[in-house]
Amino acid sequence: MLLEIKNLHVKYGNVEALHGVNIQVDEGEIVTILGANGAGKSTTLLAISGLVSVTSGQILFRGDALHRMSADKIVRAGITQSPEGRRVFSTLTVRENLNLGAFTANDPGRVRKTLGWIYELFPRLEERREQLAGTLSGGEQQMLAMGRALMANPKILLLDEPSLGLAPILVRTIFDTVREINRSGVTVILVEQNARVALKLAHRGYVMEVGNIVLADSADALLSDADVQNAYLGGKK
Amino acid sequence: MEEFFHQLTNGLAIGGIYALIALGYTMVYGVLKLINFAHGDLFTIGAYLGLTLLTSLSLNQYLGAFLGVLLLAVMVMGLVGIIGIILDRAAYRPLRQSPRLSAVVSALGASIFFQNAVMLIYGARYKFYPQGILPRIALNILGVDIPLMRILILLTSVVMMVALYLFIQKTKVGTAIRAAAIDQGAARLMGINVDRVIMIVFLIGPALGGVAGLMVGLYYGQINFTMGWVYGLKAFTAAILGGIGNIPGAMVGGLLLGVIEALGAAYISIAWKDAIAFCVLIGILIVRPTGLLGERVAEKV
Amino acid sequence: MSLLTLNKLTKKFGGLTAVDNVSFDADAGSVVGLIGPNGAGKTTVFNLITGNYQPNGGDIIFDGQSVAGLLTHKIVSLGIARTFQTIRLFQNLSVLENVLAGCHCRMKSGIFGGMFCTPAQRREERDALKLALRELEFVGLRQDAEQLSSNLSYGNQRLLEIARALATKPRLLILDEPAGGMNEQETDSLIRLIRRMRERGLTILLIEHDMGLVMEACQKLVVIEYGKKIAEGHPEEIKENPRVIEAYLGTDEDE
Amino acid sequence: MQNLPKRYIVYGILTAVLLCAPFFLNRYWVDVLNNVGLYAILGLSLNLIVGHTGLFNLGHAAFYAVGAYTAAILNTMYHIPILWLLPVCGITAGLFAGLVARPIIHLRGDYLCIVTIGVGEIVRIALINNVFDITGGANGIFGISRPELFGMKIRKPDEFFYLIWFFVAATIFLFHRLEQSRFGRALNYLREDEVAAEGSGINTAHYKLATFMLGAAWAGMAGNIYAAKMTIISPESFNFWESVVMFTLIILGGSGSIPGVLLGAFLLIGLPELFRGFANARMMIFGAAMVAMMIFRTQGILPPLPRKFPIDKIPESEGTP
Amino acid sequence: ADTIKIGLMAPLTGKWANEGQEMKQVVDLLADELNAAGGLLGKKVEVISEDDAGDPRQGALAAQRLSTQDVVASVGTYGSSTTEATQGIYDEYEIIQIANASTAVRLSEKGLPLFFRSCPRDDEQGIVGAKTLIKAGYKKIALLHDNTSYASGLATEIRNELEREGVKPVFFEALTPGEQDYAAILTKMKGANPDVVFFTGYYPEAGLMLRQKKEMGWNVPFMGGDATNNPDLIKSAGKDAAAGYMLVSPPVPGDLDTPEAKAFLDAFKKKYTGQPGSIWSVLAGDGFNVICEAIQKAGTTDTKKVAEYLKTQMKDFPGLTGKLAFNNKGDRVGDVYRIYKVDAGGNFVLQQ
Ligand SMILES: Nc1ncnc2c1ncn2[C@@H]1O[C@H](COP(=O)(O)OP(=O)(O)OP(=O)(O)O)[C@@H](O)[C@H]1O
Ligand SMILES: Nc1ncnc2c1ncn2[C@@H]1O[C@H](COP(=O)(O)OP(=O)(O)OP(=O)(O)O)[C@@H](O)[C@H]1O
Ligand SMILES: CC(C)C[C@H](N)C(=O)O
Ligand SMILES: [Mg+2]
Ligand SMILES: [Mg+2]
Repeated sequence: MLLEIKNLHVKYGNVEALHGVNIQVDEGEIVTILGANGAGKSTTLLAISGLVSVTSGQILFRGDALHRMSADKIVRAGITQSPEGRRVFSTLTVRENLNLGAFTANDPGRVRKTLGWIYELFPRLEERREQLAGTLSGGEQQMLAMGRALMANPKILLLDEPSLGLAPILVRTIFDTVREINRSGVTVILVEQNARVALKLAHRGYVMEVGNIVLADSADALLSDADVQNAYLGGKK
Repeated sequence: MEEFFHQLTNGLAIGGIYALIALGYTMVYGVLKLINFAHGDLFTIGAYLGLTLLTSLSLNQYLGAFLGVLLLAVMVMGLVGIIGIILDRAAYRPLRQSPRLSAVVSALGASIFFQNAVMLIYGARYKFYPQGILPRIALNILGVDIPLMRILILLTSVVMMVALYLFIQKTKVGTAIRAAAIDQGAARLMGINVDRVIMIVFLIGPALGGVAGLMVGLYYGQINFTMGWVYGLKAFTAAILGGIGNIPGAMVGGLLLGVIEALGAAYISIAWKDAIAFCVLIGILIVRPTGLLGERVAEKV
Repeated sequence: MSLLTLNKLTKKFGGLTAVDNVSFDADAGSVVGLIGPNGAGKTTVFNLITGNYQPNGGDIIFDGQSVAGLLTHKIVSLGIARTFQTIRLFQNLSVLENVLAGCHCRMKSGIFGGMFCTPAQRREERDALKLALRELEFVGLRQDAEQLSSNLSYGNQRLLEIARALATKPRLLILDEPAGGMNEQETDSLIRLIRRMRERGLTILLIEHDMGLVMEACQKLVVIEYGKKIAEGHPEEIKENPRVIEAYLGTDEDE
Repeated sequence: MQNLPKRYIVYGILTAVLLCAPFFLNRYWVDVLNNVGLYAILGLSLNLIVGHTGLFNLGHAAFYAVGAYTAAILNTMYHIPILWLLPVCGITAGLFAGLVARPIIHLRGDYLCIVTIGVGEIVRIALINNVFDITGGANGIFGISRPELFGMKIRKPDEFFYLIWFFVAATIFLFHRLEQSRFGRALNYLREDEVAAEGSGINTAHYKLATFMLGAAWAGMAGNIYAAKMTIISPESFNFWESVVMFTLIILGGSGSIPGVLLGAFLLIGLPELFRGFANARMMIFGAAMVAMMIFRTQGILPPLPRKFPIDKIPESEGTP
Repeated sequence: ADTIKIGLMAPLTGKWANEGQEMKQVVDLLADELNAAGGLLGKKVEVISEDDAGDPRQGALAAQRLSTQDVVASVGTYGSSTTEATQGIYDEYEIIQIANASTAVRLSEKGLPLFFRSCPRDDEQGIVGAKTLIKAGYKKIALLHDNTSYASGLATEIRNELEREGVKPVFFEALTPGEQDYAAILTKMKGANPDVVFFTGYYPEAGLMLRQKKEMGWNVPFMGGDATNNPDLIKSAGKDAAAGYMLVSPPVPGDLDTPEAKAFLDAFKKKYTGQPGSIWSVLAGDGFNVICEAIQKAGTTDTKKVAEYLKTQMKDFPGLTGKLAFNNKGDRVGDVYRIYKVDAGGNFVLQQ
């Protein structure tokens, strides 16, 4: 087991957003988390990255207690995230943003190589490498957020709605990329509104409802599950 | 012409002090978007601590004037830096998630606290640095006698500015500082230890203020527990003038403010010099709303 | 009859021409979609129409009158309202107050009316409240009127933005990626909402990457790439346009 | 909903206690209350600008000064009864604010802050330097006559108490209504998000200027009362520190909230008086208390309550609007 | 009550906190001595001190506070503008006020029956200052003040006096107090090429200017008013730079040679170590003493009678700063002003 979330509770102020979430991720998997708006998907990812504090429960990464580590240590351990809302460094240039993605890396050669690969993946970013990230278009920022998360060559990549605001052609590129990096050994946890695509890509999926996991199964099983179809796949199509 | 040049040097000298204090202001502001109104009082504390250390350790007697003062400066910087960190822990950190103006009020409270604490500890009377710690030589430049100390102050702030600029722009910690300044959450996601970044900022910023206090004490000789308020305000003005959060901006703003004051006093009116300086500031901001060197703004609708 | 006409509109950012000689028009009562790859300049076109940016060239004619270069609030009062690509609600205010913001430009009372509660002012307040609640009802958020807007779910926040825009009594409504972040169910109800708005006589101009929505909701599509218009026409035509497929849609290898 | 009446009962009792204060407090404490009242007016006026509109103004003392000096000059030179000058003071301060704010109103956050500080300082320096030869320089203006109301001269603290607190009450009444109106909401919109406000059809530049002028006008009227109370005014009474106090009491009490501002005025003006026993450590303790209160209640002690609307009175409709 | 209450209004905090705190020390000491010697009219004297923070509004509050505590008289305060803000209050409550350092002329020109001061007035100082300047033969005189109400008033008095004698100052401007760098001002003043500079402001600025002027290599003589009468001036300027500085002032504490003064200085030294730095605090002591004396002699705490005694019957009261008596306006009579010069050793040396 690479990552194990046990009975995770998270509170915002006095309101509990997660009421005991259990998720397991094996090495080399793509796991997707589905759920309606406000179900707690992003909160789960933020908890893994150490950006929200855990009220109770455990998050174990190869047996290490992530929930007691500070956010920067978690990144150093090899878990990066392309967060909801992109959160690019708006007054830094595209290149500076990407370099920050590799903040924890200490092999300059490898960093350069990764950068080249990201520019290949998103030529637009290379075109705009000196532009301030805040002035990029919505979709361009999304590319940057993803590229930035990849710069650290993570072991686990957390993607929170990576296709948001992307043109159809790019959505495909993104998912192809996810598949590709997964094949190269990176474990991926994917949160997506576009449930159909996500399930096609993922090995396994979890369904969340108001802070609880209500379903967990293989992606294929979920795709054909009637409830899931009604709730997240817009009925039969 | 000679008078003009003389006034220019007067302005640059005082501007050098403004710049040095403004650097610390700008650093803290850059990361926390907090106007640290207590910064001026950290400057005061630097001046008082400098005096205490100077008279109690007599470093200059054992080490000679320059080395002694250098060591003194390092000690003052360290101590004031530590006070800065404590200040952050106690007064600012609990307010990180709250409205910005709440932190401003906390800063004002801290300022009142420091100012009166200094008064309680050292008394309300003026305090005086012993004379002749550093040799009082004047250099004759273009027919004007310029005291060595003034050149030293100016030089120190330029050196500090360049060092700080390189540190922020070129080093890894500097990059982390810049990232944390924009979005602390995102910075964490990059693996940056934001708490440590803030601690470093609160070490460097106040340390710069403290060393400015020491220099003011050494040069002007006379210190007082309320002096930080005036200097703090001037430094804040300087930082804004240059574009707050911008390190070379603080330098440019500080020097410019000093020069405007000196020339305003010389050629318009002494009594109106602060008003003149503010008028120039307002004029500049009308034309350049984010200061001379400006902030990087990237707001997209 | 066209309500909005863009005429050779151009916008440059430094060396970059984000919108390059774009012309098209939107007929009154129609739904027009603006699509194109990321960074093509779609949002920029919207920002030009609503006065957030000033064009470097060309003209924008709304209802026979040029609106290029006018201030945003002026344009809103002429009858153009918008939503934003990244949601921009008044986070710390209630849902109802957010919609009342839209009512603002159709109201008149000022400082003294407010301080002294003149009868005219009270009447006006009441009417505004009525209108705001009706619009909330229209988008289906009336029961949340007293909630803090930031407590709404993402999809509902988008709907609230629409309600706020509707409260300005616009004739042209501009929606920037209204379905972004919505799941398929929510998207479906958004399509129904767009249809109902059209039935109210509104003209709608929208940007969207969700092709399902675009195909169902729009009567006409305008495609831009690198700031230039590359195609314009009926959705079915556009779908088959090889240039659009290459630049934007991509080929479906999966299905 | 249910605790609404309870809140009003508390307010009612507090008001009654306050009204009787001069009967059981000595003159010194009544005078302290007068100062509290004065700062409450100033705080409420600044609250429009800082609390509601979110403009960072640290130079409010300038407008206060303009009002006070207008009153003092016209009263001592032309012997116009000082309370008659109330509207004049408001108008001059408001116009002055309009004049200076116009070119700078577009500045963001801290840039606006330093400019308002600058305006405050420029005004103070101008007063000290006896600008136009009418401000009396550093001495200020003395010999301002006492106000007269219904043939009664007001001179004792108890008498001022009712004058000042009547003014406070009127201010609360009017500003409360303003908060609930279109104007008040518009200010909040532009505090929350200027771009969205403009995009919703609100003329943000206009409202910023209007709130500045209104707040300044009110401070100007407070200046009039101050001049009447002190009978002597000098530039030092309008220094930067005054602006800081006004600003602080708002944030401490609860930015944008009328009860908050009132409480802030009580705390900020009253507390140092209570600490008098600590002699030299007084202000140090006060500074620490400021920090502690801010940490304890980061949104201010009484943050504003959400607005209420008579939603229930409006029936759900049938069709489309 | 079984005590007689005397108020002390002083800037215990704020810019002039050092002056105020010393005022309190002096008055407390005198009260202790008095009580040890049996008190007043058989009762103990109680000193109630209130802080005016050197600020008019705070001063008004302090005055209200004292008034409600039934003090017979209030000693203080330092700044004229603060005193002015409190005059009406004391007048209303019929409390005697005796200012110790508020030298502005108009304070005693209002005809308030219970207002006194133990310090001299600025017009007197202006005359002495101008005379000294002229006697020394200076023709090109620069006048500099600091825009406080005291200093600008004094500067104007001197200018008027000089102009009456046909001398027009070559320079007349104000600096901003509380700063540390006055090089720009000195440079500008140097451009006017005066024979002498008379600075009417306070000692911290004077000290800094002396030092900076020396550093600039400009050796014009400097003179100042009584606000520079403070030993800290020497510390600030340094002995070298201060040497030759002249000032117009009531005598410094160390020059008080009456037996009363000597005894007082000894007692002060014993209690607080060191000498009082400021003459103004000693004048507060005189204020306290004359009030007590008047109460004792008038045999009552009725303020009207006490004031009456002070104005008509008190003659040559042996105060700490010399003989005291008051005229009908409540001003101290007799010339108090002296000329001092700083010698090479940094001492204030009384001239003539
Ligand atoms: N910063 C916050 N403060 C308070 N409550 C929050 C915060 N962030 C999220 N919540 C609440 O926590 C719950 C879970 O939110 P979360 O963002 O994790 O949902 P999600 O599944 O990612 O939804 P979406 O599809 O809208 O992104 C929601 O009820 C939300 O309102
Ligand atoms: N203020 C600006 N400064 C510089 N470049 C800008 C600015 N605003 C936009 N751009 C650039 O202009 C181009 C068009 O941006 P725009 O936001 O209009 O794209 P878009 O078509 O809406 O894309 P998306 O679908 O990703 O939202 C982008 O490449 C963007 O980087
Ligand atoms: C010389 C000073 C004691 C004068 C005093 N500050 C005043 O205002 O009158
Ligand atoms: Mg989410
Ligand atoms: Mg866009």
